[in-house]
Amino acid sequence: MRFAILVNEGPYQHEAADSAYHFAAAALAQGHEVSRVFFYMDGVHNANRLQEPQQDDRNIVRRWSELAEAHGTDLVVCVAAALRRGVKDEILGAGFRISGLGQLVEVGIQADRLVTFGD
Amino acid sequence: MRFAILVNEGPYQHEAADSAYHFAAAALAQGHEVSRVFFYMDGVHNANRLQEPQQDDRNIVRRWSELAEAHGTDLVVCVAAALRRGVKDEILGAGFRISGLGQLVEVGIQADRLVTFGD
Amino acid sequence: MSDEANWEDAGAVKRFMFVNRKAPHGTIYALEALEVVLISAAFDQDVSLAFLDDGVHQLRQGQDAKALGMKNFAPTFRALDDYDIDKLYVEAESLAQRGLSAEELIVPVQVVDRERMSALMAEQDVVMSF
Amino acid sequence: MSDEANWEDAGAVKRFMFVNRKAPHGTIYALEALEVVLISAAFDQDVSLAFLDDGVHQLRQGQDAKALGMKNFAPTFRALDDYDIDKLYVEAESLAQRGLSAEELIVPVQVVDRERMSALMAEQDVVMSF
Amino acid sequence: MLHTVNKSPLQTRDLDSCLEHLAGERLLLIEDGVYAAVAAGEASAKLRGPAAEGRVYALGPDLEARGIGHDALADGVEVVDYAGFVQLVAEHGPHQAWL
Amino acid sequence: MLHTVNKSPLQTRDLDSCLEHLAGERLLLIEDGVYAAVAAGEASAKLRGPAAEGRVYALGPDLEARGIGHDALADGVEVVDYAGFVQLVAEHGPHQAWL
Repeated sequence: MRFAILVNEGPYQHEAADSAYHFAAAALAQGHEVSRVFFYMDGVHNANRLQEPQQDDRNIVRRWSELAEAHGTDLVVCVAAALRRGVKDEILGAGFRISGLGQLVEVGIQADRLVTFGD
Repeated sequence: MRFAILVNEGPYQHEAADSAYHFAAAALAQGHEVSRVFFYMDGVHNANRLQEPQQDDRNIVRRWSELAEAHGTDLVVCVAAALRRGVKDEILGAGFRISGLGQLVEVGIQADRLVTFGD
Repeated sequence: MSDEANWEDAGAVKRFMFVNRKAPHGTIYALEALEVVLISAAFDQDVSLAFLDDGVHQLRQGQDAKALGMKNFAPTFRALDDYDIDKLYVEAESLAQRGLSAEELIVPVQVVDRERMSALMAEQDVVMSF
Repeated sequence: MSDEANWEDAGAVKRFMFVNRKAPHGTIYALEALEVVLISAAFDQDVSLAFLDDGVHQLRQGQDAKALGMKNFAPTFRALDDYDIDKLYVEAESLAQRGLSAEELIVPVQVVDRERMSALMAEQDVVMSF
Repeated sequence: MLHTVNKSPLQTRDLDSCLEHLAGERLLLIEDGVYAAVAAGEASAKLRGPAAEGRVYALGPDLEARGIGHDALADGVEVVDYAGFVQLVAEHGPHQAWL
Repeated sequence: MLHTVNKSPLQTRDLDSCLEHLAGERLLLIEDGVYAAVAAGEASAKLRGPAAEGRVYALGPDLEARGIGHDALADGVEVVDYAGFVQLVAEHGPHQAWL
């Protein structure tokens, strides 16, 4: 089955970014496809590669990058939300790309299920 | 009277960052001192100078920088919260500095009032 | 728009519901939900909007966020009709709890009771909740 | 620490209360509140912690966030005593609503009723709410 | 002490909890908290006691942003602007935010 | 349809609203939403009907993180892991998050 995921909150502040990641990883482990994760609103902060969490904490941006690398999942950051918050190409993590909101609606049409995580 | 302000949420997502700014501006306009604004948790995203809101929207990082420039208010970004979220010196707005949580407790002691904005 | 080309190839038409449950201005959720609705118009899907709980506050007339330096996005609801998005469902119980009537809203809506709202939700292919 | 030097010059001792009203893990508020409490120990103020509403969940025993890759910060409450922070007030009504008793908590606390909690809040010089 | 509530009264329990601890202190409604002050809304009844004693305020710019006219407010609720917010904190002591 | 609630039932009205619209559908409690499933808590009574029909689930890793043992759960609530979450969405159709 083909899943798409919408993430509306940033890393560390809310559990939403963690829940979205764990859901994606579990879907992939079951052999499903996760064709796209769309980062919207504060969700765009997930893509900031400058993140340096403490040693004993998870690295949220790296986790997403590794997931994209391993499974080809398309990590799309909403351009308008990102510009407003200062998430630019120069600080974007590996595997993320910046694009328009159309990418969210498109994947909502194409995927079998859209799963939303937010606050 | 000497005020200090604590901001726990980032720009644009929650009104907290706006409320904190308008409170600070109003206190200064009345002749009070706003000795420090401390940005904690997602509040650290206020300091990202890469923010580029749309033309008809407010520029939250610039607004803080101008306030600091005009009134000498100390804009302190929590180092641990900022590292974790990727808010580094290289993307820090004018007038902001990164320092430890001790700066929050210190100003809580020194100021006459500590006013908190968050979610 | 390349997005459009893609889905048109697939030929799919899905029932999309945008569920609005948050008040405007306190968070950006309401504003950003409307942005997605506007974009969705370009994809010729079967789009509807649901307003319940504090989401009904989004449709209050007379909102003016100028003093806060924030956007007045409520008038944009009036533009939805131009995009052929005309299924706006508002829950009667949510209005009543907040002392609002449909006449006080910024656009014409269909007021439905809770049971009907639940049924409408259950009919969708995609639900985006904000 | 230069921070300490500054306030010691001023000679001030203030009553600081940290008000914890949010559940742990769903948001970072609870964890970050505890970080400020630990730092505040270095400033020799009159520090107390209040737990009410969902904040009482922070003190549940047996929390284990390993499977989520998140920090287990609850054991840190046990360290507060080493920093001479021993005023932990927990609201009885909040415990009862959640089916919790003081014996189930990770550290010894003073259980107070709502009226006493209100009085304690009103006695403070600085309230930090999380 | 000045208490603030910034959440809608029909979405979270923050207003309820604040009122349960308000005792004789003052309450300022800000952000989405201002919806509580709408007379026609269910939540305004909860404010009646403290409002009658002149201890409940609502932030004007937040009311305007949400399309709530002053004539729609519950009896006894006083509207203040940001300058008034600053004065309330200055005069009535520590700020407690019910986040 | 699979509904999820991620907020504590004593902090927000999201669970209440979800249950008012649940009809015959399924509910998965995640994040702070799992507190609703604690039998000794006030909110668990609200789940009784759908739980008795086997339509209420709680996410295991979120229970563990919060120190809630499976023996503390209300009758009829089924614990699932993330794989189970994926299966629920796959089998029961569109996801609706009560954010």
